[in-house]
Amino acid sequence: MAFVQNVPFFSIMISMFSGIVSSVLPGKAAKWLNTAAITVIGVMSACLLGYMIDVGGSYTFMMGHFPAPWGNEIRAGALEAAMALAFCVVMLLSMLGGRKKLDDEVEKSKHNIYYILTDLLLSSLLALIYTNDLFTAYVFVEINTISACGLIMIRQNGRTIEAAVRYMIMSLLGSGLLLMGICMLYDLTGHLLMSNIKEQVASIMETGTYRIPLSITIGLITVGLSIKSALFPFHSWLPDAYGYSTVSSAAMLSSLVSKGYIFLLIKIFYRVIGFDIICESKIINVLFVFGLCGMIFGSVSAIMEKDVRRMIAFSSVAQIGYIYMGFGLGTTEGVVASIFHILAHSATKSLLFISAIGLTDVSAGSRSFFALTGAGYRNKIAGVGFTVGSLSMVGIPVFAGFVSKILFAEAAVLHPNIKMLPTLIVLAISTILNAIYFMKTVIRIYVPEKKSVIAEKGYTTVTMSRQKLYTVTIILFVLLNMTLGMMSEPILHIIQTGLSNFA
Amino acid sequence: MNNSIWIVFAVFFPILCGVAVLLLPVFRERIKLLRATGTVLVVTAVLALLVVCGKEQELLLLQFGENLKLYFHVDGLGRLYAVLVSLVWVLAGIFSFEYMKHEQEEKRYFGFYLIVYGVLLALAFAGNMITFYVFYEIMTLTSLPLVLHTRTRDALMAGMKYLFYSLCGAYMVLLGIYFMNQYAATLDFTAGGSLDMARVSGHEGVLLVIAFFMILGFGVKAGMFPMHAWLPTAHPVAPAPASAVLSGLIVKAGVIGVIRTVYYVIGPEFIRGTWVQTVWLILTLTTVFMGSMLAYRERLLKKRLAYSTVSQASYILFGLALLQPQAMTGSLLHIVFHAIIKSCLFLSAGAIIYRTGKTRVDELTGIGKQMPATIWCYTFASLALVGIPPASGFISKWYLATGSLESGISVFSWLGPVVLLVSALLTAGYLLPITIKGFLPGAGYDYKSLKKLEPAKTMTIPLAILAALAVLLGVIPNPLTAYISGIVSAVL
Amino acid sequence: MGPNLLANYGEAVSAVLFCIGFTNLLLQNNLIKKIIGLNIMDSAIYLFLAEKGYIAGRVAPIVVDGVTDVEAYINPIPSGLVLTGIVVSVSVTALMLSLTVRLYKRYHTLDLDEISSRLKKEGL
Amino acid sequence: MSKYWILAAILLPVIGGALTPLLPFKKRSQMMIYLEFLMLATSAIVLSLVAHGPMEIFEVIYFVRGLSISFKIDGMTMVFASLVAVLWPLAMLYSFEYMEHEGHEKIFFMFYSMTYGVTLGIAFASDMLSMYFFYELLTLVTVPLVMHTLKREAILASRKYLYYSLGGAAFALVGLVFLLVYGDSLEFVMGGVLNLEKIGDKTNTLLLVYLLAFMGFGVKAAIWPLSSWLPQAGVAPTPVTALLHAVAVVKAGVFAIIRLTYYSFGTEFLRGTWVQVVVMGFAMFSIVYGCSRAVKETHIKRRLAYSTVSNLSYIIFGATIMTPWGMTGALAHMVCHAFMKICSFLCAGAFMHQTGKSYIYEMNGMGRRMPVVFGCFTVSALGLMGVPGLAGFISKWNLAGAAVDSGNVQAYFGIGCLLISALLTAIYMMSIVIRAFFPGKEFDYSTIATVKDPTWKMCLPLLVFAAGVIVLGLFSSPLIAFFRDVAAGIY
Repeated sequence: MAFVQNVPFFSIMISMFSGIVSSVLPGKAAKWLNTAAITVIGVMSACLLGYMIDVGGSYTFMMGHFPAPWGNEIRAGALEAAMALAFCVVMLLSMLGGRKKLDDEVEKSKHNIYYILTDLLLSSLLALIYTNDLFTAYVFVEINTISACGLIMIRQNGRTIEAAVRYMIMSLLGSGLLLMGICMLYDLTGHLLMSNIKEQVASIMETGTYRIPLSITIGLITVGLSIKSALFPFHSWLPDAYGYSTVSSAAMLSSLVSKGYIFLLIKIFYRVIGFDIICESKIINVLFVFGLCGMIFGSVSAIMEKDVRRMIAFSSVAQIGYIYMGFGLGTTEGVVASIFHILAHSATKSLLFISAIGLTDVSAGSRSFFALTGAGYRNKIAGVGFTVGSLSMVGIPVFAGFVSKILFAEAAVLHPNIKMLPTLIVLAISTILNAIYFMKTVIRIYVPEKKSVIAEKGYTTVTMSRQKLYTVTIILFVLLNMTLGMMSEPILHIIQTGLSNFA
Repeated sequence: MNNSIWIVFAVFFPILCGVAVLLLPVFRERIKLLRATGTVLVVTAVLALLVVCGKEQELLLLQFGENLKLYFHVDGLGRLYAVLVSLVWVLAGIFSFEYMKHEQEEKRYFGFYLIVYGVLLALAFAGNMITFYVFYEIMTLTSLPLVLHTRTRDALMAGMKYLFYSLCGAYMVLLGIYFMNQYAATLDFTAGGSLDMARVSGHEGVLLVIAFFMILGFGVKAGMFPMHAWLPTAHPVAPAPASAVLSGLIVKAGVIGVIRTVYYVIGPEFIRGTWVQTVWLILTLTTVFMGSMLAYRERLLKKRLAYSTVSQASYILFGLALLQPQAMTGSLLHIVFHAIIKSCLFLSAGAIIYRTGKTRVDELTGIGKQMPATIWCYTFASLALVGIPPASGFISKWYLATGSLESGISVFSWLGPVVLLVSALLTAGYLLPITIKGFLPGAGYDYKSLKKLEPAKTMTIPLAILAALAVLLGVIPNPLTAYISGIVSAVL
Repeated sequence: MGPNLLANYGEAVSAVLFCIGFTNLLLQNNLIKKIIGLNIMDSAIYLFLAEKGYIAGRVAPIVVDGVTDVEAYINPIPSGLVLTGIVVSVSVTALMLSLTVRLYKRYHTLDLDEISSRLKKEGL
Repeated sequence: MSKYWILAAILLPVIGGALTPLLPFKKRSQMMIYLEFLMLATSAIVLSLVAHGPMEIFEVIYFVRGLSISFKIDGMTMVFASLVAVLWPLAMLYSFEYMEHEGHEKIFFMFYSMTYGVTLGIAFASDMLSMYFFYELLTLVTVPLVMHTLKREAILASRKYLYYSLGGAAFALVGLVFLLVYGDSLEFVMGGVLNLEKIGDKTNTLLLVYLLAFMGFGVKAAIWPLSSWLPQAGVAPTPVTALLHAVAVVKAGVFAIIRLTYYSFGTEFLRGTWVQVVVMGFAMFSIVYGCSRAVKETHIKRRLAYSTVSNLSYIIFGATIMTPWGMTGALAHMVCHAFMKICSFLCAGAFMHQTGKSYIYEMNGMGRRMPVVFGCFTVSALGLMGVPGLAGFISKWNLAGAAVDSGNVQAYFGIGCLLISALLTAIYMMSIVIRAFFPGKEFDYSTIATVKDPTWKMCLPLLVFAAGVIVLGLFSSPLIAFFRDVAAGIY
């Protein structure tokens, strides 16, 4: 077995240990350690990706000395590697972009804790991506929840704590359901390793026994994970959690945490239950409907919202709606589109959060939509970043959003039955709604503010030279976005092959 | 040299001169202006006569798109109209030299006066529908300044009304032209119509509607019911000479349009006996009657004359609608006569206004004592219009009546003459009282305050000529009749 | 239906407990009660697992007096799962409690809606 | 001629424009010369490209299966590109004087010339996606021009414009995707690219999608009920309103519709279906709607904007006849209306610029003080009315001819709409002209004694366009012949 195949195991371990080590390090060291860890893992995943692409297929990696079906396993393929890479990149960029803000918002003593949490988050995400064992998945889901909750409340004020509590409660409900589902699945099949479960499920389907328990199980797992990934109508916790936590946390939560759960859901669909069975079960239509509702509702409440960060958070609700709509179509094209949208959205949304914070900072920290008047001139690079993000969200060609929109639409058109037209109409409408709130903001930030107002409100101006790191981050984000938008061909290829390996 | 080029001169010489008059500041001086106008008028008239007397000739001026060509072709009808135009135009022009003294901006007035002259000649010589339509539109636009010359509020309003009614008509015509372009072999005027029956077959229904629209469209200019309302508003507000030519000639442009459409493009055969003819007849008769009624009830002299124009023009249209040789002869005769008579009447009304400023009929008691010459001309013209033999109006009405009787169309063959008769009586009723009151003011009229208000020669002479013509053409109609029946026999 | 229910009453009970816990966690306003609900829910699941793992007439999979026959023991994996689950739920509970304490210190109430209304007043 | 010239033509104004604020101009005149040179150079390239004749596809960026940004030159391209290329430099010249007092003009000129490039991009686009791309881009670069004054209503207008256009594009995207799936390619091919085997029994769905896409592009073409952004966008400086909201942007919408109808879905597929009835109905209604609103409107620019609404629908009406002749008429009116409307808009702008007034009732007697401006205005007005001998008549002649020829009864009524709207046009244009030249007896000229014609920078474009209107009216035969070839798919 090739050396590079150890990457998944080690990447999980590295991040976890760097977390553990950070607990005894001072904040600064923890910061560097964290950065280094993310970078290293990113590089490793890149190597793995390259390797997997040219060998193709996927492999399992035995943890400990018990072979399947008793032991615990890791499984890696091109898609997993790509996901890991993407998550590392986005996380790194979000950390860099939010760093300055972090230093003001979180008191010194808490810094290393923050980095510990980040490391844990990363490790749990990687585990969710790689693991082949359902119960391990559950455990890491919980770890993920805990660290995410920590990331929210690291910035100490009433709002964040309350948000953390709400987040916690919702995700505990979710994980409770998930656990129950996993247990029932274990009960039905007697296995915890995905591949073995799948065989058993297949046989169950053949014999035709235990249909009801199986569908109940599917329901429990799906609902559990969709609660955790804030699918409409379970999104109530989301705006506060994303809106008030420190910016890096918001970026990571919106672009990584929920996506991790979604990816787990995809794995369960494909590798545990089998996608055709999922399609037969009615659950998929539920996802479809809720996805559509989410697309509309999220955008509408974003239009209503006057607080810019909450607005972006609500737009996340809409975007997650897109992703579930993609599943809901129940076709491979749909899932491919969803996975691409996971990438596109995590790249775009974190960019939006990071640049939004830049804009609010120069507007005397006021997050109100009206305070942003002319912010685009006061902090140019942030303005650019926000504009690019918005354009991508609205789906202008050469940006990431456009490709995923095309993919969704194409999937819808290819869809055999009735779901086609509603999907297309809702896509178009939600595009209009996106255009409304994002473009409103873009126009607003480029309408110059009166000198007098600037003076009295105490607005500041910040040049690029005074925020080098931030500038670099934004530029990298923009480049990432455009790469996704213009070189989507290979990425789509990876996704498709990965999915075929899943099945 | 190809003498068809004379057409171009005849048409564009007055137009260019008119533009020059408008633009060049030289003509601010009244005397220069008048000299220039006078000469241009005469020269143009001569040119026009040259063309008319010349042999049948045609000229393709400009091709702006396939089927879209400016093409002149002098035929009988054109000749007739051209002569008529030149005659009245020159006389009215001379009249207005004096008359326009009491209006401002004569420069603009004479400028447009000349332009319209050219345009009308072009209209007369037009050789195909497109050319006709082109100059028809231009006529509307260029005669507009004449209508709203005085720039008073109601003049402006009237101008607008005039513009929009005419355009409305013009566009109906245009609609027709679009279709003719598709269904007629050629848009050139060919006696007896040029519909390509092969293409038409199957679309008769549509084409009848279209034909009706075209008649109605030209009917607007001819003040045919239901599109007559502009006429009594627009004509009176213009300066008297302008209203004279408006009523005398520009109204006739509409009539010529109808003739061109029915007899030279669509062809009488196509609409004979269809609902189009019936409706058309009904409309014309209604107009005849209604026009004279309204005129009878009207108190303003010029407005009364305008209403009378409405009814008289429909005499002509009625004759045309019968699609019958005699009747058509009558119509063409009436075109000539009515042009002469009505301009004479308007001019005399103008003379009265010019000298006394009186516009209402009931103010005119004893006017005959003050300006006898004018009123005599007026009287002769009125008699002619009423149709007292041997004055001219009688001839045309005779032809119309006989034509209608011979046409053998069920009701109208007898209804027509009746209506004509009634309207003739009404005509007498609304024209003659002025003469009577004018000469016999009755007791109570104090001859002390009476003073001669006879206008200048430049005004009386044109009046006299027109009045004389109005009578004489009735006395010796034969050459004219012969000529016209030539035209008619070509198309029917 | 009936006999099945009686046959595996354990599962039935755990299902009922799970629902109770779930509803508590979802609907209670009082944070402490929510946490209790959470624990009920988790315990229900552990009960379910234990029930699954247990085979009548066998003992826990701990080697005593040299009996090494697999037939003697119950399935160990569920027990392992339960242990792991307990660890997780304990940690989660601890976190929730600490959050609750923080909130109580700030707002002197355990009612979540009350807290959010105060937050609105603070206008943070 | 090398294909890379196309790129040059598109990028030159974009980059050159983007540089405008950065370059260190000593005097305003230098900037003017620079910009004018830029425009002229671009136009020169474009015209020589067009003169050089059709050109094969060449691909610039490749996205995903079959999606790419690529250019080519065909008949439509020639028409639209050369139209734009002729108008732009003159409009630029005009705006130099107009913008003198509008403030932060560097930004304005930057976007103004960038728009040129993007519009050319639309013209040269060889397939649906490329066109869609530049179409979106056009929206984005023109928004700053609309909100240039930064007054409240300007911002509202620009927002509305943005929402409408982007929303419309979203619907157009649906059509694009369907073409991607049910067509052989996205490329523009005369007669359409739909693959009937693939469609099978989905015909009605595709027709519905065509309707969606039509309305999507119809937003920019200001078709009722999606037209309300256009009059509101009149708050922009006149050069913008004149060039973009009478020509570039709105014509881009029409251009897109023609592409969609004739080059993507194909007329064989659409002719005689219910969707043709629907779209033609929309066109006919907007024709009348626009005019009637224009009659009600008293603000000069808004009135002209409404007249644009109706005239654009003339073009769409021609397109929806879905015969070659219909397309000929559409193209003819596309060009003629461009000249007439830009002329009238620039006249209105000159009036506003010289007097600072902007309402019709304030125009009394201006005709005597500003003879050049109102002379040109009269010409364009008569042209719009369709007086024979001027541009408007020719295009209407072809439109109506096509309608009669098509034998489609609805189209007959369409002619009726054309004529009604011509009458209304007469009302709203001539009322201005009469007001300007016949202010009424009691009008006192001393009140506007100071008003006079603007300098040559403004007058020259006016005169050129007015002349253009006349020339198009009299000597249009070769042009029409060319359009006929384009419609026949020869180019």
